[in-house]
Amino acid sequence: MRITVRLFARLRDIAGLAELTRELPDGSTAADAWRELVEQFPAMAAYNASISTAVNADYAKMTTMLSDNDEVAFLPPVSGG
Amino acid sequence: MRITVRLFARLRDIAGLAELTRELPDGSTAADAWRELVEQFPAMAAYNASISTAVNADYAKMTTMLSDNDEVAFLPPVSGG
Amino acid sequence: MQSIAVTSDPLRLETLVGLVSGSGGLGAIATFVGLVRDHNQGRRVTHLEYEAYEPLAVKVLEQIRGEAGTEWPGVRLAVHHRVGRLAIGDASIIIAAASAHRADAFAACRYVIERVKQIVPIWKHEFFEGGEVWIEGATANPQDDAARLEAVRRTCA
Amino acid sequence: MQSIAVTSDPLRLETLVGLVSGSGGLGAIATFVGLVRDHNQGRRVTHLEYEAYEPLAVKVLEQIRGEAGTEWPGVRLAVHHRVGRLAIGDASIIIAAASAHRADAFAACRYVIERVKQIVPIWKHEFFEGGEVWIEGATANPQDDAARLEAVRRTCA
Repeated sequence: MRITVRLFARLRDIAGLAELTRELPDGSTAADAWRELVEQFPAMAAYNASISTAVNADYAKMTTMLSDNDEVAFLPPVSGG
Repeated sequence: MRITVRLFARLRDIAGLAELTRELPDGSTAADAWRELVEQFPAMAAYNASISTAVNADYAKMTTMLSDNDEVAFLPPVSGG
Repeated sequence: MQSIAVTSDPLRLETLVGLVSGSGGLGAIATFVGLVRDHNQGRRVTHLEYEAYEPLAVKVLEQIRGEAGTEWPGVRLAVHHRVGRLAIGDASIIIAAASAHRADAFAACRYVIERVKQIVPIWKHEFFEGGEVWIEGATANPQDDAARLEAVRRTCA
Repeated sequence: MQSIAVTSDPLRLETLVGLVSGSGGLGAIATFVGLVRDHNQGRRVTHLEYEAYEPLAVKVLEQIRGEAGTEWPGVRLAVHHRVGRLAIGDASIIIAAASAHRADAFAACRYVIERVKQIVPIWKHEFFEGGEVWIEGATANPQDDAARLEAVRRTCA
């Protein structure tokens, strides 16, 4: 399946991209997508413990199973206000 | 000595006057001025326990000694805001 | 416009905010607007009239600002209280508190409204369907430390 | 104007107050304005850039308003958060809370800013003399009940 990955704030800076697409095996979870991302961008490993994720613009658990065409967002700790 | 008495809110309504002048013996206190007022307007006795006073536009104790030309204000419980 | 005022003119929130703004060190402004409600204790209110002992009211508002400055150093405060006839929905008081951080701005703003209700010589004359009544709240005693501490407690500081 | 918005337009306090006004039963409006400060942790800040995951940010702001409505029934709330480039002194967020009584208005207003800082997907990119840094605060977890209760605690409710 094909998913869209959205990156924000420093994650976006690390990747140099706000959005990328990935081919993942069926049954992959958000955590799988994250692991693959960290392989490509090792600096992101610093966020392993602090990352949040959203699937199709709703907060989700890292264990959430992904489907074809899903948008997975990885969110570093927030600082609005 | 001659003093000016200022009345506010329901005290003003009871007296039908916002301001009146009084001749008091030397050595009189704000409490003396209040007692005389209550004699003239017995309905004010309801405020004996809740009245505040100000002398020349500063909060004062009822035991404050008055001087000629002082302005004494009697203030029912406040309700600003 | 003075940062502390008792006035018969309509109050404007932008004015109060402007009075506490203007320093790049400020990160938070908390404001409070008191409005005339259309009912009170089961009565249908038609309008209010506020009366003040104005020179003392201004002095006491200055005292309250001083107290807040001791409790939350660096907070900038402005308070306008309206007097005269007010319609339903009109603002009777506006308070603005600006500070580097939000906790102080919220606390100082809340403190001021609590203290106003305790000790500022202003009275609310309520006109309702079928009558009128002077609202009487707290016996004003600016030296009463228990009241001051109760106001501090309500700020959650 | 929507009562909840994430926008690159300058924020206006009058707009937020207007969004929660309009009922004769309201006696109190509390507002909070967050401003861009000229310094942070010893750095001289030149400007900020705020970035949002906008569709989720709007949903989470709605969730926060719902939480506040459960905690303080009847409170009317509006929240606008700005994104894009902000200068020193610009408003980054404005919250307005209207209620019959002041305690609920203050509490709901404070609650919203605490929750925004906990869970709304918005990030602050700080530009200062000599560099830039992404500010990172709380790991966003909207299901974390301990965080929610901490926000309630800070309102002093």
